[in-house]
Order: sequence, then C-alpha cells, then structure tokens
Amino acid sequence: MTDQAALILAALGGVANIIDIEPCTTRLRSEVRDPARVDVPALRAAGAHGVMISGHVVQVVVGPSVDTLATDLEELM
Amino acid sequence: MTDQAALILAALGGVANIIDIEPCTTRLRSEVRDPARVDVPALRAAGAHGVMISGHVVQVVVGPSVDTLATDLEELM
Amino acid sequence: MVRHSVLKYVRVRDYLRSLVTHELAVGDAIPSERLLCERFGVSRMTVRQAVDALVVEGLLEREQGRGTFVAPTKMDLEVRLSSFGEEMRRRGMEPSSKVLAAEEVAASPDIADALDLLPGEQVFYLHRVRYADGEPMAIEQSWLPSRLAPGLFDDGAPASVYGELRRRGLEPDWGEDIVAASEVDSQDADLLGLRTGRAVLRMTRRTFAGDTACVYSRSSYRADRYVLWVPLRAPRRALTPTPATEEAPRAAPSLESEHS
Amino acid sequence: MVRHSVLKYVRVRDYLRSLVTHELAVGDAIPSERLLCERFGVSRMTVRQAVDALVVEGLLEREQGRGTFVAPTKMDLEVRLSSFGEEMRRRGMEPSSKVLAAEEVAASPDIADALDLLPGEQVFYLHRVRYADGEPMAIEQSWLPSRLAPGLFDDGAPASVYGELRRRGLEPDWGEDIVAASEVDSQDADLLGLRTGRAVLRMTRRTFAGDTACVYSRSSYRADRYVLWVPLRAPRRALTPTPATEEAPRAAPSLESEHS
Repeated sequence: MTDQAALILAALGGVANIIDIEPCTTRLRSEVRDPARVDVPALRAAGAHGVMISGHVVQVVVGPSVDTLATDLEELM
Repeated sequence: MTDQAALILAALGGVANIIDIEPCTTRLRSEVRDPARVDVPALRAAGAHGVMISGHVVQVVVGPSVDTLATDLEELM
Repeated sequence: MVRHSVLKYVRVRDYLRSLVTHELAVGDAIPSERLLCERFGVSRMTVRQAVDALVVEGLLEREQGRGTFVAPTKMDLEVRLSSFGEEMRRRGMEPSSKVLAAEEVAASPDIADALDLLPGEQVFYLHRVRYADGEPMAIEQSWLPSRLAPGLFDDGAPASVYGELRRRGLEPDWGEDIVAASEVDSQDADLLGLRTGRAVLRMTRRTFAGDTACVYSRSSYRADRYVLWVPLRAPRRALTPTPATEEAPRAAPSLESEHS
Repeated sequence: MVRHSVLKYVRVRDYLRSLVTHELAVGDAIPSERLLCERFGVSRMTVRQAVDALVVEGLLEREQGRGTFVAPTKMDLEVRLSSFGEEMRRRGMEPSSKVLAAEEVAASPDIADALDLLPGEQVFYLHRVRYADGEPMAIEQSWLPSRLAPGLFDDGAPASVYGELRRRGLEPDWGEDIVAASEVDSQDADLLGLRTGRAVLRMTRRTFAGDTACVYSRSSYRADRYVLWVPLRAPRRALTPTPATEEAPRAAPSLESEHS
C-alpha cells in the first residue's frame, strides 16, 4: 500500500505542493498550494474512485483504506 | 465500563428481552421482544444521552464509547 | 438591528415547537390563537406566522374548519449502507415496490463515472417506486455494471439488489451519499402522492464492495415522512509536511479565531 | 403498467442531467427544445417537463427571454463536526454573521432534553444569519449550557462557539445530526433572500465533548446552494444472545430475502 501512498502523493504535486492532508472516512481531503499541479488521471490510475477539485481543496475518494493510506502518507511527508 | 454495559443490558430488559444489539457509531440500536420492559430512566442513569423507542427498536445514544460497550455487551450475552 | 416582530415570532414558534415535541401527543390540538396572543403579547398575525412555520416544517397539521393538530412523527432513516427494504422491515413495516423500468442500457457519461466504467459500457437499470405498508415513500433509480451480475433481470426485476450482489460474492461495505433537498417535480409528485412543489430529500449514493463500484442510485424521499440521522465523529488530525517550507506558517487547526 | 410518457420523460431528463454534469460547463445553454424533441421523438411538453425537473432540482436556470443554462454547482458541505465558518474558510470564502439574538434564557423542555439539562436551567442562546462572501447561506439558532461557559456573552456574541468551548477545555469530539427538508417559511425566506416555498435543508445538531452535551443547534441551509456529503461504512455486525431461546430462530442479518 505504500506504493499507492507514494503514487497519490506524486499525483497531488508532491510534498512541496501539500499544505495539509486530512483523512475523512472514505476520502483524502488535501489543501494544495497549486491546484494546476494535481494530476487527475494519475490519481485515478492510483486507484482513486473519484477526484473533486474546488479552489485549493482536492478530494480523493479512496474508500476505507484511507486510514492505512494516511499512516503511509505520514511517513512520506 | 463493564458496569455500564451491565446497567444498560439490565435496563433493556435483560438478555432474555434482546433479539439483537447493533453498535452504530454513536448509538446502540437494539431490537427487543417487549418494549414495555425497557427502563428509560435507568438507561439515562447509566449514562445514555437519549433513548428513542419506535416499535420494537430501541436506540440508546452513548457516543463513541459504543465500540467498547459493544465488546463488553458481547461478553454479557 | 432586527425588527422586533421577527424575534417575537421566533419566540412563539420555538415555544410551540417545544410544546409539540415534548408535551403534546400526536393528534393533540395546539392552544388557541387567542391564548397564544395573550401569553406572548403579540398580534394574531405573528401567532399565525409561527403556526404556519411549523405546518410547513411538518410538525403541525391544519384540518380545514377543525383546527391545528400535532402531526405524526417523521421516520428517522439512518444514513448508512442499508437499503430501503431493510430499514422498513427493521421498523416493522412491509416494503414493496412498483417497477417502472428494468432494462439493460449503455452507461451515459455520468453513470459511467459513478461506476468506474467507460461511457457506453452495459449497465442494468432499475426504476422503482418504493412503498412502506402500501404507501408510496420514495422513488429510486439504480444502475449496476452488467458484468458484475450477468443475467440479473432474467427472472424479472430482482427483489433485492444488495441481495443479488451478495449472492455473487460482492459484499457492499462502503459508500458515499450526497443529500440534497428540492421541490418535487410534477411527475415524481404523481408517483409519490404529493402536491407539486412539496419538498423532497434527494439522495445520490455510490455503493462499493472493496475496490469495486457496485451500485449507483438516485432516490427522492418524501420530506414529510422522513428525516435522516447521521452520527458524527471528530475528524482525524490533518497531516502537514514535516520540513518547514519557505511560506509563512499557517495557523494550526485550532478554531479559536474562526466563526464557528 | 406505467404510462409510456413517464418513461420517455425520464429518458430526456436523465440525458440532460448527464449532459449538464459531464459535458457542458456552468453558463452553457442546453440544446433547443426542437432538437430534443427530434432526438427523442417526444412532444414539446415532455421536453419542457424534463427541463422543468432539472430547473427545480437546481441543475439548470431559466433566464427570461434568453434560454436555459447550466446553473452554478452547489457546494458539498461535509456532514461532520465542523462549523459553518470552518467549512467556508476551507473553500476560500469569507464567513460572516448577523446576530439576531444573543441572550441568556431558561431552557424549554426540548432544549433541556437535547443538552442533558432540566427544563428551566440557564442556557446561552445565539441566533444568527450566516453569510459566505457576503451572501446569506444559512440561519442558525444555537443553545449551550450557561455553566459550561460563564460570561460567554460578556463581550457580545462570540465569533466562534466551538472556539469558546475549546478555550474552556471542552473539545467537541462527537455528535449527531438530523437532516430534514421542507419549504422555507416566510420569515426565514426574507433572511435568506429566497422566495417563500423554496426548499431548505434543516439540520439539527447535538455536539458533545466526551460525556458533556455542549451545544444544540438548528440550522436552515439554502438548498439551492448546498448539498451534504456523507461517507458510509458498513455497520458492525449485530450482537445476538448466545443461548438458544425458545423462540423460532430469526433470519441472520443476510438480506437475500429482502427488498434491497
């Protein structure tokens, strides 16, 4: 699963683009510095079931594995 | 906390009155054989923040301790 | 700052609300307009507005020429991964359905997106009116990918979509609901036995079994019969990058400076 | 079983919905009535009903004499333990409030019940219109037990209720929402800038910090601006008594026999 975390982080534009990431039951909700650097197809390819971008907030639908993912992401950040 | 589980079980009319108990995030939702045997003041005294009875279904608002409570209840049933 | 009449109106309304939910029983009459005017020192118009508000909200019912009475309590449907039929049975009501359509179709872009498919892939489509004890309660459209349940409609529309999934080894275990409200349109009003323009709760649900998107559905529930119950827990702490960046540090997720 | 026209209407409506959400952009015009009639082989009335349904639902907007256009997307507010102000800021909008009332009152029975108090105990009461970027979005009434926050209103209405609680060592960590829909009443319509009768989402929330009931609130959100988003997870397995009872065994919580 660490692979998935790394892919997601890269698709969000890398650590440098992240202000914060919050795990929300079935989604990762991230505030990013530059929304243009978010790669939606790459997020889908990494297993996301949906990506919603509104302003600087990106929501990635990942399901209940969000908890494991958050733990993995923490190590990468 | 096992004390609380025992008090709640008794206030629901005891094991004999229980068809099932389902933990639901912040509530215990129980289907009971005889709703008349449910003791609402005793449930409030046992720390419930609310009790809703509709037909044979009793919902007891207990908060996030529902998971621990469910584990304790399982031992008593 | 605010017209005094608004605050008076709110006081009467909230008094009535407490009376209705905590002192009167279903079918009881509320106090007369005259009594309420005297008690709060307000005009008949203010009392009427307060009563109207609770009629609109569904706590009170007016019966022409007889008076105003406490309305039956709305059912609280838990927002969770269970189906209309399960929720009704749990309340001792008998669920039934009228099937408006059951067919295999090509997924339009929005359906494909919701089911992790490509537009044009085949999906089963089911359109039903849902009843509880014979009364229309909701209208539901659902779609599921054909390849997950080959032959789903071979013996007609299935009684239980979740049941059919389980029979095929797909256990629905998570999902997402979008809840909206709007006035009901005229066609749905007919099917639900509502006056056009009454409010409905619209639920849009994606259901997953592990990594598989299984069902997408859109339902309209009568808002005069249902409320939804949602448990809340505190969100997990947000993760922030460890190395200090060149940007000014942002406020910690404390809310003290915010409008709560 | 069902009038053919209903199914045709649904087909046009769902086609338009997919077009609006997945192919057109906000402000785009939809295809002409004539084109839609031709494409689906239906009457102008059927097309109009389908368009009407999406106008009512808030996906389309009619502009007198100009045509019908894709409406702005509604905000999806997550149902969670955060406040209006927090959610707005998170979206880069500036929250503000107009205070209609801020006073200490005796709890009525319904308020007392929601806050684990006895009727008559003192509570702080705050009634506000909430704005995002200057536009009215919601009306909120909240109550909290006076003993939890002595002097809460000494410097006027606080900007953040949750913030004031945290300052006093009470960290809101769970709660329950009841979500309902109804038409807006005339007073709230004025405050929200809505036409009377438009739908609103009504949220009733109890907020707890551990075992302490901290805040009870009732809000009305404009349904033309908001939808709610609720994540769903599978319920935990139900517990059943171990010893076999004299009663007939009940069906296991499998749903295969139910109307899903």
